Amino acid sequence: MDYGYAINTIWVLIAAAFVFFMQAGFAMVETGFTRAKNAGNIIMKNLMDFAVGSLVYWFIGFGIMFGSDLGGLIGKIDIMSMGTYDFGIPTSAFLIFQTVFCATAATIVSGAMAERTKFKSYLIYSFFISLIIYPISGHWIWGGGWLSNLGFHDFAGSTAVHSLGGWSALVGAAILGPRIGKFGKDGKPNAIPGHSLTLGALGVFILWFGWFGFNPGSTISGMASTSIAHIFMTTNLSAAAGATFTMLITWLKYGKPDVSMTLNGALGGLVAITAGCDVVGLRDAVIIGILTSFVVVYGIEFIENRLKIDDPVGAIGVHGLSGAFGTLCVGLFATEGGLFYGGGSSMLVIQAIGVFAVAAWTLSTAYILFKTIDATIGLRVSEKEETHGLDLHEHGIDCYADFVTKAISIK
Amino acid sequence: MDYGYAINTIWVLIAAAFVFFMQAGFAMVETGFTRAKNAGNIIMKNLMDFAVGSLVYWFIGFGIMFGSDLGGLIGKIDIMSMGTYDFGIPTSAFLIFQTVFCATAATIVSGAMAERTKFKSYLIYSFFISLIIYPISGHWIWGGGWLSNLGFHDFAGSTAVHSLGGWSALVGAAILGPRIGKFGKDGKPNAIPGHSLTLGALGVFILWFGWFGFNPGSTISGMASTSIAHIFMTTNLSAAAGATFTMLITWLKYGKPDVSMTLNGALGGLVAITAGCDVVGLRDAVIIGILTSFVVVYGIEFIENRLKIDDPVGAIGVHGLSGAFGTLCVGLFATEGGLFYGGGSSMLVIQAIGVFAVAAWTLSTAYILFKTIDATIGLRVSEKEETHGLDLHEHGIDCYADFVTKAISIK
Amino acid sequence: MDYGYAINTIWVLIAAAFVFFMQAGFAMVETGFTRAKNAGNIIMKNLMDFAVGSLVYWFIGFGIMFGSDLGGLIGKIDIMSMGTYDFGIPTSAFLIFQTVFCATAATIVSGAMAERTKFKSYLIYSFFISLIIYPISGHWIWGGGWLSNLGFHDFAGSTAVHSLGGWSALVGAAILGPRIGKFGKDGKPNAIPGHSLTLGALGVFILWFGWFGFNPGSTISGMASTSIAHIFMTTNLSAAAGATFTMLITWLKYGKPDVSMTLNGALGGLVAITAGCDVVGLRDAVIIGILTSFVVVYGIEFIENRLKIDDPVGAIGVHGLSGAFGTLCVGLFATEGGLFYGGGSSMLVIQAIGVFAVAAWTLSTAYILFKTIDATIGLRVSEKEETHGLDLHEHGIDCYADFVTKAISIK
Amino acid sequence: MSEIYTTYTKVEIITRPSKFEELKDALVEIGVEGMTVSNVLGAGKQKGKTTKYRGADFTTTLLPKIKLEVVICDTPVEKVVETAIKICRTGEIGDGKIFIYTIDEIVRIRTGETGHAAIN
Amino acid sequence: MSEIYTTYTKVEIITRPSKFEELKDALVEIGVEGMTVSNVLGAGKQKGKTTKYRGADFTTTLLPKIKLEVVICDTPVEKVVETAIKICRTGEIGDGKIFIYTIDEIVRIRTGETGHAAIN
Amino acid sequence: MSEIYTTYTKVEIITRPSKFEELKDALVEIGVEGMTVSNVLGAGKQKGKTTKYRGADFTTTLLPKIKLEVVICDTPVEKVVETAIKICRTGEIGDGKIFIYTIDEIVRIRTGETGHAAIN
Ligand SMILES: Nc1ncnc2c1ncn2[C@@H]1O[C@H](COP(=O)(O)OP(=O)(O)O)[C@@H](O)[C@H]1O
Ligand SMILES: Nc1ncnc2c1ncn2[C@@H]1O[C@H](COP(=O)(O)OP(=O)(O)O)[C@@H](O)[C@H]1O
Ligand SMILES: Nc1ncnc2c1ncn2[C@@H]1O[C@H](COP(=O)(O)OP(=O)(O)O)[C@@H](O)[C@H]1O
Repeated sequence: MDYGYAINTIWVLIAAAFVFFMQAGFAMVETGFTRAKNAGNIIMKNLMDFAVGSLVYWFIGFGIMFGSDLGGLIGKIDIMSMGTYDFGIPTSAFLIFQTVFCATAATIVSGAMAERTKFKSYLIYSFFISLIIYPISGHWIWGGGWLSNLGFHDFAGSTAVHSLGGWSALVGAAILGPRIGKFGKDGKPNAIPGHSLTLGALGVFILWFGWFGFNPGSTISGMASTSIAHIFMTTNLSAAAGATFTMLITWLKYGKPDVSMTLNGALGGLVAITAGCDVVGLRDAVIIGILTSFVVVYGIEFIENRLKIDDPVGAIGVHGLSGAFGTLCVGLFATEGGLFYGGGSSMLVIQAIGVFAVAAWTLSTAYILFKTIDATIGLRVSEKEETHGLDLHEHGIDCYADFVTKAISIK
Repeated sequence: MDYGYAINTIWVLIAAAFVFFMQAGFAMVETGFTRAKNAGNIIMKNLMDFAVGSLVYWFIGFGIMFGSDLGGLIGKIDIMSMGTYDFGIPTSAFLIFQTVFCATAATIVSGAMAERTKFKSYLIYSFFISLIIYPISGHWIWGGGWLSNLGFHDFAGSTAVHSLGGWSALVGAAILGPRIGKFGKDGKPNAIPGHSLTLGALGVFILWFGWFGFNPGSTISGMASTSIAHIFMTTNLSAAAGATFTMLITWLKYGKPDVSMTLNGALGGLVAITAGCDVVGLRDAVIIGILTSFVVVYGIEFIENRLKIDDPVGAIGVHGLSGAFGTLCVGLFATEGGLFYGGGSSMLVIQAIGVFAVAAWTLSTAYILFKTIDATIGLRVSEKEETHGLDLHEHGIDCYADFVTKAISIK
Repeated sequence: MDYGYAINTIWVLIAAAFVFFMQAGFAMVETGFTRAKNAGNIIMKNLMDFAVGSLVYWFIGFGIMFGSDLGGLIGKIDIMSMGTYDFGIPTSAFLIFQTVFCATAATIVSGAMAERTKFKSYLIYSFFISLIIYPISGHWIWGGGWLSNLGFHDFAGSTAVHSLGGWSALVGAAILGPRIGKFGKDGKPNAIPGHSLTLGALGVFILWFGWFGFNPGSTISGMASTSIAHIFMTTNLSAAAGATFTMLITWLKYGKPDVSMTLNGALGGLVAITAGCDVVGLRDAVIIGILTSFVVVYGIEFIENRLKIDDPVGAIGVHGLSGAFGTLCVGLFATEGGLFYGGGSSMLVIQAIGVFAVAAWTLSTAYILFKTIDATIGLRVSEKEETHGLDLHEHGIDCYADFVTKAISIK
Repeated sequence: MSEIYTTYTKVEIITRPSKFEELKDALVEIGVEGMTVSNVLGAGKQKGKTTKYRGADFTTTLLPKIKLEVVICDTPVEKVVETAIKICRTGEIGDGKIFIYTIDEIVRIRTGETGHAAIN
Repeated sequence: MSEIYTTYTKVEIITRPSKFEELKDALVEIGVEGMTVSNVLGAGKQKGKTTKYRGADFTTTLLPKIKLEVVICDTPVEKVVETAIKICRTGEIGDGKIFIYTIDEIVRIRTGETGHAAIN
Repeated sequence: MSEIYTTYTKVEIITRPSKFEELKDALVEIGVEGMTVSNVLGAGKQKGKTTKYRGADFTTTLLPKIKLEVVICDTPVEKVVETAIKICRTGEIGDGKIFIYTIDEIVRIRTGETGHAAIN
């Protein structure tokens, strides 16, 4: 008993550290995929959504999410998380694990809104998503709310975390409008390449690493040996398949294997498997990864070409669409209850309800939040600030001030 | 028993790996905050203080620190750490954990002395700090020496590790003098921005991650579930508060939220909570983080503007001052024995004694060490070497030799 | 029993995550040590050899390596790894651990073949090394094959993983030929410096960190407290000694401590200790690290100056030569059975047999593989593609497209 | 070398980087066949600016500009100058300068053609 | 300043970066004493290219070139031009241009020498 | 264009990057109103250097220099040259060169002013 408690605790804590490290991954992906003139601003947004989110989630959010259930909709407020809970591990261990999850949801948005959002407005957004938007739907799914009662299965948060982040990103990016120069007069999107795919790739490796805490840590148990081992494998296979097939699709579609899209594909595979990593088989994990690669490529193109929404890092496709898709996949591939395993469609329907409920919740609250910010202090920087870069105007710095590079290294 | 032993061992070993990884964090922070022409030199110093420190600490240092106590001042020398000890885990596990701690103390200095210190001299410094300076005061605090007998509480080393590193940095940077161009003729400091705040931020994320080994690993027990979980939370909250409030202070003070100072603020919060992470409550962890943000901002300014000491990365403020401050905070906020919890001032006095004893020890031994180096082989590179960069003169390289960047990417 | 199973499982899984993270390390080392115009290509190769390798190894490779032994040479094929095994931990846990090992072997090659290999051809190579080359010799050593029956000791894979990768790299780089401009008309090698030693160093720190999963995780047991603790120490000491003495050698030899070679030296120390990390003493780990530093420096020089093989990152020396050397060292330094500990030469002979068997196997199969690729779709890009960079021609990108750096930051 | 010694004109436009794309298109429209561009730093009436970095002043005295060099033959200089002014003038200091030089000879490396033929 | 007002010549060679090393060596061989090189971007007959980035078109209208400036005095201009053509001609568009200017005066900073003496 | 065809002078100073700040301040002091600066690589008497990278020789044949272009009108050329020599001379090779050109016309984009008025 004592040993099991210790094993569970250290397991969850190590997983929490891994998930924390995903913040570095997001920071590198987002800064790498965007321009040098905004690098410091992105970094700062990533740092601050974690810092502010940590404080707010501890102060209020956690209670809303895990406090005793009120009507299936919300938990009882518990200022500074001082209540008594029983999670099979110390409350602080559970709390830190949930904190880093909350921060993951929050940080997804910064990428989609990169290079044009006011820093101040972003802080306010961070504050509210960690305070209330994430905890409420989180309560529905994991806190004993109505979706969990319905049997909605979102093991580690394809919907609770990633879709939620993705939908917020969608709303934010749509309200903000595209970056200057993103779309030509004819509406055709122009490429605005990032300043370091190398750092972007580093970020993806870090995220993949972090996912080995994100998914298997969500057992909240280090004693569930078979389960956590299985989750390691499904997570890895889906990511591998997502990356491989995204590469192949871009190769066929664009004539060359696209690096940054392939990086997105790996992340899409990770996001999609997150909901069902514990209940789908290894082969199905591969299939989910393969299918997600289509969601990523065509989804990102749809968002850009049809919706004309400018998402510099592909966050909406990777987190919103892949998250929703992966959650639905549980209804198809779950070895117990999935449509393809003779479980009928009831599970799929419940999964769809969950996906749509969270989408509706997030889209509407994020809409209100961003619109209110926009109407009051404004959401977007001035044209001049955007042209010169947010680093200069928002922070008074140049991230690479001394990078006296080999302007003229001829070779 | 057997299980507990295994749990404790893997816990400490994983924590040791995390703390090891902080070396990468220091390397990134220090190189990112300084100029490209010295990037290889900084990297090399970070690598070598770990490598040399690992050898020296195993060879002699460990015995001095943890060998049987001689008069409360020093441990019995134990060449190659071959003695028999009982730490509740295998001696090798304890030894590697202590090795990475020692390396942390050693590596702090390279940042403050960056961009102008001779490589050879730095190696000698590394050798002696790991051989003797760190182990001796470490013995006082953790090895059964006089401070531990007094009841001095420095759980994971705000003083034993960070202050010690910070004070050495102070002495080193003071003796070296400022970088060319750092202070104008009127004594006003000039900004010398680093070459990659992006890498600097990556370093801070890595350090924060590593701290989840540094602090909770210091229990030397994976069975202490409640305690390690609590430490995760206090560590994270203090860092979050440190970052958030440093950002706010710089915003008010300089008109814009300063990126690099905010990164320092997060680290300050981590350093400060290190001493008392196990004995202060969550709310007090936040308060400690907030107070530390003032220590960081005003401390760094004081060092630069008043003392006219040039510390390129803010190491003295972050490690020295925040470490000392955090150690004192234990005397105020400890839920058992702290001044604010009715424990009276005795604990605070003991904490102050510890802080000052270690400061006195470090300042004087580091002074002797650096002065001796200076008088013999010299501490500082020539003016020409400094101007051209240490990479060229000390290592014959250019760290970014091929970075044929878009000198002329016009957009 | 139950607890032990859980402890073993989480230990192996965490170690697997650490080893996975080594992919990021390889990516950073390889990209940092090569030119900016090929950065995206290297990144992509690193990502894809892991992704493709993960799929292939799960699909076929694992069975070949660990399926029931057929004549000491090969395991029984087990499509999609669905057989029943008993590794003392869940099969999935063992499988993921072996997957990341396989990927390590595969990824070593990309560095040596960097900057001139066709992407398509590299994918094919990745496919076959993970499918068959690695699993077969892996079976000999770890899967119950003839080398393991002989008593060959390669604890965590100096030979099974690193040498194998190194020999493949040797064959690949030799068949490819040197990069344009690598050797002058007089055959003298020219330096082609990489584009970011900073990222290269980050990669080395990440690899070192990952090795704390690679070596102690290979116990496949978290209960073996003394052993895993010991392995942490031997691993760290050998790396520290490798780095320190490589620095000293280059200092004496070239007049200055060479940064990139020292980074190689740290890796060489890690590779060499991998075979015997569990059976050599701490002092001998230091000695192995010291000796390896000579292997690294003189080995890399030999490959470049004598063999005229162009290995941009030093992979052949670091993985091939150091791996072989470290495996032989087991026969010398093993405290039980080693030549220097009175064990006679029998162990050394067996170690030599293993080293040569794997070398012969790898050199010949890699030769067939690369020659076949070369003869069919071609191994090397055109001269024009190489000159312009693989990023442009293979992927249509510029990794640093927006890095509008301070072309003219004058200071 | 071209038989009669005629001269050609180089127009050097130093202006804000943000104007570059538009300027380039406009020049192509009036018949400019080629151009060479580089990044430069400039000081003029516009004097740089001071920001704070970690609390210390950070003064940049030079501002990034682009230098666009166009060698012309048939296109009248006036037209190039007018176009540049039309596109690059914002009315704020820092709009930049145009310098006009004489060139003695032009050679196209690909063909060895000189003079007029070399840039058409 | 040098007593009699003579002029000197600057030959500016704009060509592919990959030709640089060879060109430099060839120029040194024919007696060129010094040179100054910079990275530029150019457009001419060669019009840039379009690649795909994440599925969207990415057009680069300018291509990287090097600009090599050689101020000469004794070496005949023809020789420099010939050498540049010999080395840099591939026959494909994008080989580059040579522009020739008159220079009024040359000073060597180290010694204060002017004119002819300043570059020999 | 300015009614009478007068010419202006461009002084191009190629020197060590480390001298830049001082040189700039000195030029401003003698009345130079603006300048344009770029990074270049140069070879002259100073021939580059060889270092070791991983044991192999690494030869840099070109050294980083800055090129400072000053177009002047009222300030006498001699003064600019003298100032540059005063500041940039170290006496060691690599101090750099000064090249002096004639410019035909100057235009200020912001106002359309030409000639003399354009740079004052
Ligand atoms: N005398 C000069 N010599 C060389 N370049 C100059 C000169 N004056 C201005 N410039 C260049 O022109 C740019 C714009 O000049 P500035 O004076 O700021 O604008 P404006 O012409 O609107 O007053 C400067 O940044 C510099 O690059
Ligand atoms: N009219 C011009 N003015 C200034 N630079 C030019 C001009 N025409 C060409 N160039 C430069 O010369 C380079 C080569 O020219 P391009 O027309 O592509 O080659 P080619 O001479 O073979 O037709 C261009 O990239 C540009 O830098
Ligand atoms: N003939 C030349 N043409 C163009 N630039 C030159 C010439 N000679 C020298 N330079 C430039 O001047 C710089 C300094 O020249 P160098 O000969 O090294 O110094 P010094 O004048 O002291 O002998 C060179 O690096 C190069 O940029």
